Amino acid sequence: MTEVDARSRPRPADGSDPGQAPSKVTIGKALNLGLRAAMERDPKVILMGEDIGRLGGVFRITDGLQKDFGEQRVLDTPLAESGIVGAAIGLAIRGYRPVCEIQFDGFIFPAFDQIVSQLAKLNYRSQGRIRMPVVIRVPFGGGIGAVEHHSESPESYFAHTAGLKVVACSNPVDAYWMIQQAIESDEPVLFFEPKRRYHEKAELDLTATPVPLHSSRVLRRGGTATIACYGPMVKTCLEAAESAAEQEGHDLEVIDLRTLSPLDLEPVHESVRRTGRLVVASEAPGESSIASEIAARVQQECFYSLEAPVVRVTGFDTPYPPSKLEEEYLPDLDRVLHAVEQSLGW
Amino acid sequence: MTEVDARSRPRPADGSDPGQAPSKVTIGKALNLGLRAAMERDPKVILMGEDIGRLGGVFRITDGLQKDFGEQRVLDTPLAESGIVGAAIGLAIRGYRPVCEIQFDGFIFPAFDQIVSQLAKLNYRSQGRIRMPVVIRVPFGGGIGAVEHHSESPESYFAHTAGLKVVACSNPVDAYWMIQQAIESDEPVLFFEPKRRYHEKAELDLTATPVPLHSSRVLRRGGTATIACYGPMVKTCLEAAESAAEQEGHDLEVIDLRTLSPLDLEPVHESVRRTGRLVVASEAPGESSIASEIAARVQQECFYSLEAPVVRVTGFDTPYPPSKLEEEYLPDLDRVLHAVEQSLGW
Amino acid sequence: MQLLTPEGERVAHPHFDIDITPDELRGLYRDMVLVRRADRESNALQRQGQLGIWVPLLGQEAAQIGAGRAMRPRDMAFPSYREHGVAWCRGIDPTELLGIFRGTDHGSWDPMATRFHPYTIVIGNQCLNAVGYAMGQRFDGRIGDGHDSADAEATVVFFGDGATSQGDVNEAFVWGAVYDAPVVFFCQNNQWAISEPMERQSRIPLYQRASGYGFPGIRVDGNDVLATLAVTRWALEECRSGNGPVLIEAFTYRMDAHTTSDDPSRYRLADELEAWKLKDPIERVKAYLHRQQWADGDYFAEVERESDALAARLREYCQRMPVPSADRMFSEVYANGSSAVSAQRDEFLTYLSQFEQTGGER
Amino acid sequence: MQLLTPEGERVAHPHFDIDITPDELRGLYRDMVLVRRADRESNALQRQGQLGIWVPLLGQEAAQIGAGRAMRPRDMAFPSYREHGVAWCRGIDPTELLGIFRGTDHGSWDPMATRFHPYTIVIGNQCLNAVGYAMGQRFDGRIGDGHDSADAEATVVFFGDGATSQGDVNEAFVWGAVYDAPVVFFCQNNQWAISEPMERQSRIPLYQRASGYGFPGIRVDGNDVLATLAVTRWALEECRSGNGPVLIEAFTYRMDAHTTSDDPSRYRLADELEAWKLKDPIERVKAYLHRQQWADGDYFAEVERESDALAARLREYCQRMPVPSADRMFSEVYANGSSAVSAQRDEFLTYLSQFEQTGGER
Ligand SMILES: Cc1ncc(C[n+]2csc(CCOP(=O)(O)OP(=O)(O)O)c2C)c(N)n1
Ligand SMILES: Cc1ncc(C[n+]2csc(CCOP(=O)(O)OP(=O)(O)O)c2C)c(N)n1
Ligand SMILES: [Mg+2]
Ligand SMILES: [Mg+2]
Repeated sequence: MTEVDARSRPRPADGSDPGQAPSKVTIGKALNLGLRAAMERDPKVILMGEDIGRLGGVFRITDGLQKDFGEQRVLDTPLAESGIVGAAIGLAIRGYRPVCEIQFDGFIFPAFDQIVSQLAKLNYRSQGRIRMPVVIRVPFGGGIGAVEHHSESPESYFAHTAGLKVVACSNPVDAYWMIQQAIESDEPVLFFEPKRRYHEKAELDLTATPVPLHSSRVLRRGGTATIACYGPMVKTCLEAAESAAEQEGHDLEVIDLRTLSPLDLEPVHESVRRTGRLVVASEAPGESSIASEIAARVQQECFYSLEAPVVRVTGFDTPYPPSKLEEEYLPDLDRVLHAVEQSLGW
Repeated sequence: MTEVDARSRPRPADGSDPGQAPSKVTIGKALNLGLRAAMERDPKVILMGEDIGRLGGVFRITDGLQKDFGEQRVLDTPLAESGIVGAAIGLAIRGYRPVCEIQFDGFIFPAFDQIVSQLAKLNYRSQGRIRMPVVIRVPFGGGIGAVEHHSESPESYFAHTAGLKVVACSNPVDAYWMIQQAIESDEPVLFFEPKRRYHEKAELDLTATPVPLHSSRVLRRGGTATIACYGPMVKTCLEAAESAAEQEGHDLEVIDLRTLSPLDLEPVHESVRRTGRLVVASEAPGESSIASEIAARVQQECFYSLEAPVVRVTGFDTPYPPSKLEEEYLPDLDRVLHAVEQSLGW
Repeated sequence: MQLLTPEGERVAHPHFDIDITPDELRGLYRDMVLVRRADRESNALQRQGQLGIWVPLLGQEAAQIGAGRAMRPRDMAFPSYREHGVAWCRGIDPTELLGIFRGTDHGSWDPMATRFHPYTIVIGNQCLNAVGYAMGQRFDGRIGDGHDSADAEATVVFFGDGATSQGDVNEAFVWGAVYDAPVVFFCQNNQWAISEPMERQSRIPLYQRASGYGFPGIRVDGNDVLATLAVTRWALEECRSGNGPVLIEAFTYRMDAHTTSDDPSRYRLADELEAWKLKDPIERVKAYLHRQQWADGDYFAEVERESDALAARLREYCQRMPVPSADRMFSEVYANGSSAVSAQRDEFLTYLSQFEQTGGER
Repeated sequence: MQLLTPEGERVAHPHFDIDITPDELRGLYRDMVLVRRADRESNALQRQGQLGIWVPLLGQEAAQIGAGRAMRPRDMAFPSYREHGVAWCRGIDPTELLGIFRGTDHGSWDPMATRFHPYTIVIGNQCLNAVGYAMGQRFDGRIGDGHDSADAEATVVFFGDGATSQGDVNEAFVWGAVYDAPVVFFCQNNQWAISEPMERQSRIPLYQRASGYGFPGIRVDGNDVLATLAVTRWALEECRSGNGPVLIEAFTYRMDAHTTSDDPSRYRLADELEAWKLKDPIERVKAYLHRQQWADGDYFAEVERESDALAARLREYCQRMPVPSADRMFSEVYANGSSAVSAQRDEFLTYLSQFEQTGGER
């Protein structure tokens, strides 16, 4: 919490001391601060969702916002996701900038029709006369020991849908900036939040200039092989890279994709041209997915550079399993390294 | 129409003479005959959808079936796609084998939640105690000069969904057999019908042994390059191959994928190992699609055989355009050949 | 609810009566004649191959003109795909509808300036969008006692009898009620959803659906322009003063096919059509205008001439409509563009230019 | 509708009265005590880290036992995720529920044999599935006058107050009505959808929703097991004789948190809970049994012992539950298998076996 925010709120909700040097915040808190900043900046920003008001959301991402901004700007909505997105579209037409929370990834499907048929297409259909500045926040992915439908990774459905932009944050700094950039853009943005990483902490420098929303980013430089990943897998892959460096002396480059549609693959191509090897890591089932798209494009763009086929390490093409099995289901450090070995062993 | 069918129905609906040698039928008629055969074989087979009864469906695929099988086996349902699939699931639990018609591709999205959360998962969730013998028929793709939402190619959404099988037919013979195989299987099958090809004709030999449902098929042998395609693109690609043979002396192998999930890529791999080159053709937007998946897998399986990257020729990553532009949007013979040239020119 | 019988006789109603001047009624008559003519001409254009498809409004003129004329400029309309009459009332020229059906665009009017949303084809979607818009009207303080009523606003959303079965429409009822949204749910029950009669959608009359959600529902003779006007005005006033939503079921009839691709002879009897012809929405106004001597032969002839001119203009316009250039496919996919789409556009335009250079046919 | 007051006094009702034997009432009492105990024990198991989450039924025992005991073996139930009491009535041992919350399975009972569908977590989905099943019951000739009533069947589907806002639930009302499906829509209005009070879902009492669709809706005191039993029996009889559907709103209260992950102190006042404690569903039956001298201290002690034993059994069972082996992930994804899934299974199991061979840690 820095002075900037401290000034407008006497008691920072993260309990830190106002006026101090930047302290560490979690991804959850960074999102909360980002939402608050966006709401302070623009009175047209409103939040909509189930239990986001009084309760502050089941993950507390909207904690305290209804109290401070009122019930008309933080709406506890009826239990109907098609309603949330459908009404958000209408509010956007009216000049609002709705930020919808879908409580869990598996509950976005009742809203699928409104997202695909209206939200994604209205800008095109109206030849730009109707803008759709709507953000849909989706806590996504597994790893929290939840019951069915609470651990899905549906991002590929939206990446396949023309007219939507899709992003995923992986750390507090990105979370803070990306949510504000998404809200500021005049486009519909599916905003995926790595729910099992909500409690990861990092220092938040509010004076820094954020990287553009639709750009990927090299988080670790290396020449042995490249790993492209996003969301919750970024931490896993960074740890894998550390481990590979320590144990095997491998020098892995790790790229956080950040933008899933459109993809920003330039840094990946550049990297693969150096390393000759790419591993794509994602929790989602691999079939006809974003990971497939990356493989398809990289094999085209880097055909002569690739020394091994692009290797995908993903969730299996099965329903998400009962949670006692999720450690097996989710690509972990070992499976990422195994994929790297596959690539190196080609 | 062969004697087999003629025996059970005095006046064949296609107007042909009973007792004659096999005559030509359209894809639409073949589907109608296939549905009829399935209904005659098993009284638990019921059809559900909007306007499929008295009207026979907007494409007349169910023509005459309500008249012959009654209102309880051919249901004109309320105008609600989630209802159609949701009720079909309940009927399947009760022991029925519902075949749902979604009137047009763009109207499957209201049913998306029931398909993804229930239909696809109930077999897994119940550990096989609840079977889901439900077929969802979807006339798909463009090229018929229709208004918005009537020309979509949503198959990749379902290929990405674990628990569903996804197939597409491309000709009358396949249409006739595949619909019956889909109905007979105890699994949920998304059955895509190439609507702009409904009127294509072929001879239907009812005594032939059909190829298995989940297998792809080489339709044209050749050694210059391989084209993998499905649904409405099959005709385009076969024509492209003929043209390439005549004009350029190229000898293209054309594979009809038929099964989109799971993919049956063995014949593709085998072919690419011979030709060294693959073009994947599909009407759907290419991003994070079935075409991406094929490219991703073939670059892995045939890494050392590929002499050029896998080239995709697909719809653009834009909403389907106003129909006056669809000839530009849809990959046509020239664009397929251009993709082949790209591959050959690598 | 009826104010004008099929025979053109004025009947009184205790709650919903309306004062109408000769001028106003002539205006409503003219509206109906002109939109019918535009509809018939467009239908003919489809038959001549000029349009890919047409969605006729024939028979629903009174419902649409009554509702459309009840709206004020500030009010917002969310149509389905058959609301050519409402479009007319929002100041949208019938030529602007043609692109959708010819395949050159998805609607060429400015939805913000006209306060007429683009046509929505996926059944029911627009109902939730309309409720959201109406919530915004409320959040903006455009309703309620405190506000100058000239500034007050409301929203009307149009949908069919078949649409009442869709989840979205029913969710819209929930949201409208819970947020006291100033929205009029205007259901044109034209008795058919393509080939399916009303009984496939509901056991009971549709206006009663509202009672399940706690707001008023009313059935009006949708072939009576006066009754529809009166009831919609009342409903809008309810909304503008903070008592929304309201459901109106305009009981009417689709006198033509569902679309030009449809063949109603497969599913409904000609008798039904004949019976409804006797309740024609235009004839009864004409009879009443005659009877009241509010219009004479000259007036009717003048409207006829005007509608001939409109038809001619439509015909001419349609044939001259340009095909959009290929780059339209790639424009306005996103407000801020997309690297992926731009790359595809560039590649495709380069590919196309090959053919131009070689003069080749594609 | 109430037959037993919170004070345990029996009141008469002109339409829905019920004859109940001492045995039956003791049985209902026992049911409620045991399911409450199983619920509390499971909740405790979650606190001890044995379950990932628990969804308490506390306070809703009467609604669930009343409904569950009104059902006959042939009837089918479609639960939401909180129907542990209904599960009990369908003969499902409370241990069989644990896997869902421990993360070892998605429900271990046989849905076909027990006629109790798997728990459904996506709000509202099960309502359409239930209507489809009930349509099948009708198609099979299991209802109506012509049929021997012992063979007659109906379906009960359970959902919450929040669920009434979902499109699927409202579509289920449409379908149920249009197909005269023998389905009882059993809504447990426990006043809260996580943190949201009923007012966020509806302007009017929920049982009135049915009137918008043309079938009967009735509110019953959901903390009164006799009233719930009587009303559900009546509704099932309506369905079995072909007059379905029926909507029942069981007015009750969620006395614990939404789930063990929830913190109700953030959104509701302790007073509310205190007020509802006075309407406890079990206490009133106990008082009535006492008053009627249908049960004595010995009986109550016996039930207590039984519930202690059940709790102990649950505890023990839970701790011994095996973790499924990795290949469960790949089994029964499809009825006929899938080449893709088999390949992934083989590859993964081979990969895993490396670690076993080397004795390595993953
Ligand atoms: C979600 C969806 N499903 C199916 C269709 C196909 N369809 C177009 S119009 C129509 C019937 C609509 O009936 P109704 O709501 O009564 O309106 P009307 O056409 O009579 O004006 C159908 C089924 C569609 N457009 N959208
Ligand atoms: C489609 C969907 N959206 C959101 C959720 C998350 N969720 C689980 S329970 C619940 C509240 C349900 O309230 P109600 O229907 O009243 O049932 P209760 O939990 O009170 O029994 C919510 C929002 C969900 N499970 N499914
Ligand atoms: Mg209609
Ligand atoms: Mg509740």
